[in-house]
Amino acid sequence: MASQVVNLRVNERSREFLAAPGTPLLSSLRDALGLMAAKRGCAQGSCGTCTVLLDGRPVMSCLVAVETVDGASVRTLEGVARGGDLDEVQSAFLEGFATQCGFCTAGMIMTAEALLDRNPDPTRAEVVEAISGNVCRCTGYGPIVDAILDAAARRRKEDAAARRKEDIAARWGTADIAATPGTADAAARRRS
Amino acid sequence: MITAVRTPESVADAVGHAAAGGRLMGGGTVVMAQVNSGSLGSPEIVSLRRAGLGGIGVDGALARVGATATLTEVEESPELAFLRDAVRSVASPTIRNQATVGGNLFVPQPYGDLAVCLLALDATVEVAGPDGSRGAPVDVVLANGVAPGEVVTAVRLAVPAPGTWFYRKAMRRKLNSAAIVAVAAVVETGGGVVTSARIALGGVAPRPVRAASAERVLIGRPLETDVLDEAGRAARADIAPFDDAYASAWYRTRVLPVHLRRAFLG
Amino acid sequence: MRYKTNPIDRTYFPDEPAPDFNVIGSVVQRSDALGHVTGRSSFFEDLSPPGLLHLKAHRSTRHHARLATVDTSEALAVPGVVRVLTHADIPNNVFTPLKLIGVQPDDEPVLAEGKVRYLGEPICAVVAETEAAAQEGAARVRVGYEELPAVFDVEEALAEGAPIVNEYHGHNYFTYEGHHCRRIRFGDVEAAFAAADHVFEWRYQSAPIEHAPTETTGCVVVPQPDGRLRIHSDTQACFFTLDNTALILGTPFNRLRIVGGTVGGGFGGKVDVAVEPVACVAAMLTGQPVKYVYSRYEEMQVSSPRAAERIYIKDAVTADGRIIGRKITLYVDAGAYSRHSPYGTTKAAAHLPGPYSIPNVWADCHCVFTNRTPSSAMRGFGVTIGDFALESQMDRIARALGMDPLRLRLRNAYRDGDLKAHRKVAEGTALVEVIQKAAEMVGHELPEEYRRMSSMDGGGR
Amino acid sequence: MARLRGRGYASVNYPTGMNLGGDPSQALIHATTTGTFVVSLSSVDLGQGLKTVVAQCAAETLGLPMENILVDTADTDTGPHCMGTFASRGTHRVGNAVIMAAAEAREVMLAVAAEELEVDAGDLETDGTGYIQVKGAQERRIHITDLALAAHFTHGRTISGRGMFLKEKNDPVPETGEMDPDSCQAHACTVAVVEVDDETGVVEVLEMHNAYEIGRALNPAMVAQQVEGGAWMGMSHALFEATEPYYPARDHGPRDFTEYLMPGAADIPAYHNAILERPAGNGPFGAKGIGEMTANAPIPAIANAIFDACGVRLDTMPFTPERVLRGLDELRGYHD
Repeated sequence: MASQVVNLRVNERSREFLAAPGTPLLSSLRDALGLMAAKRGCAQGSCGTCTVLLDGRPVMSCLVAVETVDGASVRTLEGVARGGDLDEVQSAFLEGFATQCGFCTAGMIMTAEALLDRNPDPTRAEVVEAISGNVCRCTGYGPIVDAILDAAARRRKEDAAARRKEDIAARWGTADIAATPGTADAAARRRS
Repeated sequence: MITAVRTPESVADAVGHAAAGGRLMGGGTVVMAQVNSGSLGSPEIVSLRRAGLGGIGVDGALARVGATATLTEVEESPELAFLRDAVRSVASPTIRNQATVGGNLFVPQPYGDLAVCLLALDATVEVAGPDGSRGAPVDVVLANGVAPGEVVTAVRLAVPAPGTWFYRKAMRRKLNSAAIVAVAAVVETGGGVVTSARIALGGVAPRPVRAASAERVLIGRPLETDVLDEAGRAARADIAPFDDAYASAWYRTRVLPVHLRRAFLG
Repeated sequence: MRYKTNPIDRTYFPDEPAPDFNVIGSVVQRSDALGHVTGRSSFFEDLSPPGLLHLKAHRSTRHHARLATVDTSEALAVPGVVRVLTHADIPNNVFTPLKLIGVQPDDEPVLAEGKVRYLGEPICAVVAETEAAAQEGAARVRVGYEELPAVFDVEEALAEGAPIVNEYHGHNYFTYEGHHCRRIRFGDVEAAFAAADHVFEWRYQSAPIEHAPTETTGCVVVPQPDGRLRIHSDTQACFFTLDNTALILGTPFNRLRIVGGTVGGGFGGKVDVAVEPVACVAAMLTGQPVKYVYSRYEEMQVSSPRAAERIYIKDAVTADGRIIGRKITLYVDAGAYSRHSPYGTTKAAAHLPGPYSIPNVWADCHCVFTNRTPSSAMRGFGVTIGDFALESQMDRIARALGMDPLRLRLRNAYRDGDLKAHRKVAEGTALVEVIQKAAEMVGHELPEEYRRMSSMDGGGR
Repeated sequence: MARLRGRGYASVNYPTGMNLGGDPSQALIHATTTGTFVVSLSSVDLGQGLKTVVAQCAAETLGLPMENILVDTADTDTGPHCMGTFASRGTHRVGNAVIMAAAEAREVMLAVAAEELEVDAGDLETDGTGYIQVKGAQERRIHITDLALAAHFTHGRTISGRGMFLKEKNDPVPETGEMDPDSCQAHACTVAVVEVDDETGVVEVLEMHNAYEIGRALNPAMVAQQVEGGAWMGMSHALFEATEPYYPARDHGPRDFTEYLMPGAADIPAYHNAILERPAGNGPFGAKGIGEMTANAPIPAIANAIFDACGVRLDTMPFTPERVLRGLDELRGYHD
């Protein structure tokens, strides 16, 4: 059977491409769409470097036959930073020295994004469990767990600030919202 | 090389493709790994993702879990909360978003911990084939698989009464590791002694096995250390342990009684 | 502060005050981190040139065998397969790891010729338009083997009548300037045993260990308009790869260009030249870009691991805890080919007898060939397993003497000015101080005499 | 059942630089028209942070801020030779080469500045923020951007420098092993605290205390990365890793990360680390190579802690539950 046309919504953009039978989502992202953040570390689902969000859930994209998820929505690390601004997870990894060789980083960050989307205030144990399918050979994991907890704290703080602004806006109008672009957007984006 | 991936939208179509020789795929955690290493051994894949086999339904104490329900869905099901610890002992949350209940029945040991639970629960496997549907005892499916062209569509199980469910999995690491020994059991007691017992073991044979010898030891006796140790030693008659990258057959045999006891007494 | 740092304790070296630097000693953000957290860092496999071909190896399924037949016809018939390379296609079919600095041996073919010496040794390289076709082609190469006896244990390999692993050497050990092992001879170890109050001898063993970088070994070779080859690689050593590849290809060195430097973990596993030569041959023969990247299985089982070692240590010890003689017999399991194991074995010898001043030291360090995946460099090359043995030995001696294990170490620790077993005078030593610091960290009480010890000025011994 | 606790010690040293030397690395530095200094290398960053640390070496030597340094590396067409990233040589060799190149470039920079400011070059200093100024008369200064422009367009001078570090190759004496193998030695002492499950042989590492002597901590956050990641790898080697679990039998070799076990985030101990600095005379700002050493002491420290906990001497790596339990069984005279 010949290659098939597959449609995906990738990082909030509709993308259409061809996939040969049995092509993993990872290969389509990298080879057909040029999205290179997700890595191939094992192609067996054992390392987590290829983790992306499929309809909001983290998956090992090497194990997803792309033809079977036609129409799905996919989020990769390329879709995390908005307008050039790092999000809280990225900032926490950067400032927390949670990267060394960087090969596991995309998978770690996407796993963390999914966790924090569902659980804004995770315990350390919950973070540890969330990344238990992601291998890092450099850091010993400690700085990565710390960074994810830090990201959660940053995001909660930012969301709280955004909510306060929204409350004020609801009561007093939107004048001060315009003066602080981004914060309300960020919170609204995640709650949507 | 793969020449086709079918994504049938009905069970009938899935059965048709399977009967034509296609390799069935649930979440892809096993099949796609083989595709990627070039070792699948079949040119055609039949994905069950859109065949309408998802979902978890609970009616009183009876649950029907669709074959393509993911392990995450089981983990998040309030009615199946008793299985949560067992499911969380399987791989990582990311893999659990993909791996399916039906697929878990066909995973070779020392993986397939949910299948060990289903064996202890005496689950019934719903199977659709060219000649219609049938229900098969899970032990038969675990031992013999299903016929070519048949598709597992769901698993039915009875939620055990409170306090009768026991599960323990010994691993090399705390998370995301295969079974050295997995113990799943439904054991009822009355008057301080065991009145019925179904104990299933993982990690100690190529397929999940019933620890019938251990069950016999327990009946009529209290769930106490000495009794459980005796049962654990007896269970060695029920296993066919193997060496692998995680542990030797010797080690699995050696610690089986320890973990059997700890499944009940912690 | 969101990042971790560790406290610097300056009390142990009071003559080395906190320096007055502008940038050094400060926390500076990693220059590569922004690329990593945005996914924009470019690793070699993030390159996808048009017309890219994929290369997969057909590998030996035997530990030791003569190759009777190699039939590539079925592989060539797989749709998408462009070419199947054998040893005959490799201009100089031998790895020459350190030829340019005058170090031999050249004992390993790029693709197997006549014989295979370990499970997984590459025999053919299948080049195809897709990765799946290359895999399928590699699976369809038919090899007829005449099985040979194999040897897996280092001491069995050295015994009389053992199967010869690698004819290049003629025996199962690497020869060091006429010696069957790398030797250390310092003082008179037998006299030390005669004079000792106690003699302790124990054996230690390790198994091969994989570097397990999250990114596997690989390269993408892109032919250039000027006829050169641009090699995108995750090598740990660009010129090392360039030079060795050129020697194998028989091309002028400046025909090749290596581009690398963003590597998904190395730990020593990407020092050996492994994939680039075959990929370059494929690119030259096809005129197209070629990618050769190890699967995770290949990385785990075929790429060089850290060598297994077997170590016997025999110590002469006085009643008050001075080690006056240490005799070590060390076997490095090199696997089927040398790679960097002869170097690692010498490095192991240089490390003996550990960070202690022992007046009589005798060591024989054997680099042994067996029918397993060749081992090579890994983080702590030549030292890691030795340290396991040496420091286990120290613990056992302390217990046998009923002595505090840290005091035993402090008593024997090397100091500035001590002559090491390889006859270099020690300088800049700090073993005493790290022991004292560790004791302080865990509340392990040391008597005044031991707390006053120092690596300098005679050391308070 | 009992969980038996024990504490074990190990102290080690580790050589910096390719064994026996003979391993050169080079650096070239030049200034752009606007005063950015490009450090050209062919050295590889494996994730340990070489690119960052050599930029620090260049900035420190030039007396300029980090923002003025670019590192361009790992292209054999544009970078001068480097032997490679191994043997704890990167920071030491490449760092020294960069310092040498930067020192030469600094000399030119100050010479041009001397002409611009009409003073003697010896009277000039850098302020670390981008200015070259007259000592004691800080208002007489020129910014590196202006200086580089002047060097290019007025003076026709290349602000550049070359550096190469080589420890000459040494050959061991075959009879005795006499040799000069290293450039310097770093040091570590690890104290591991473990718990052993006496029924299963499972070992859990609870705490690791590490004291490291590393010459100079060039970037303390990256030192913390190296020491924690290294200690983790040592623990991983100790308890889990083998490509041949039944060595010397060749069976059941792990094929992927599912089978090749390493501790996960759930299995890591509490780390307590401290750094000592005894600068090496030949190291860049005194630094020694530490990336390899950090993985070594944890292994025997854990072996010794297991013995302390339960009396079983593990003389074979890795220290699997099976090996521990066989030892316990032997001690207890247990047969079943």
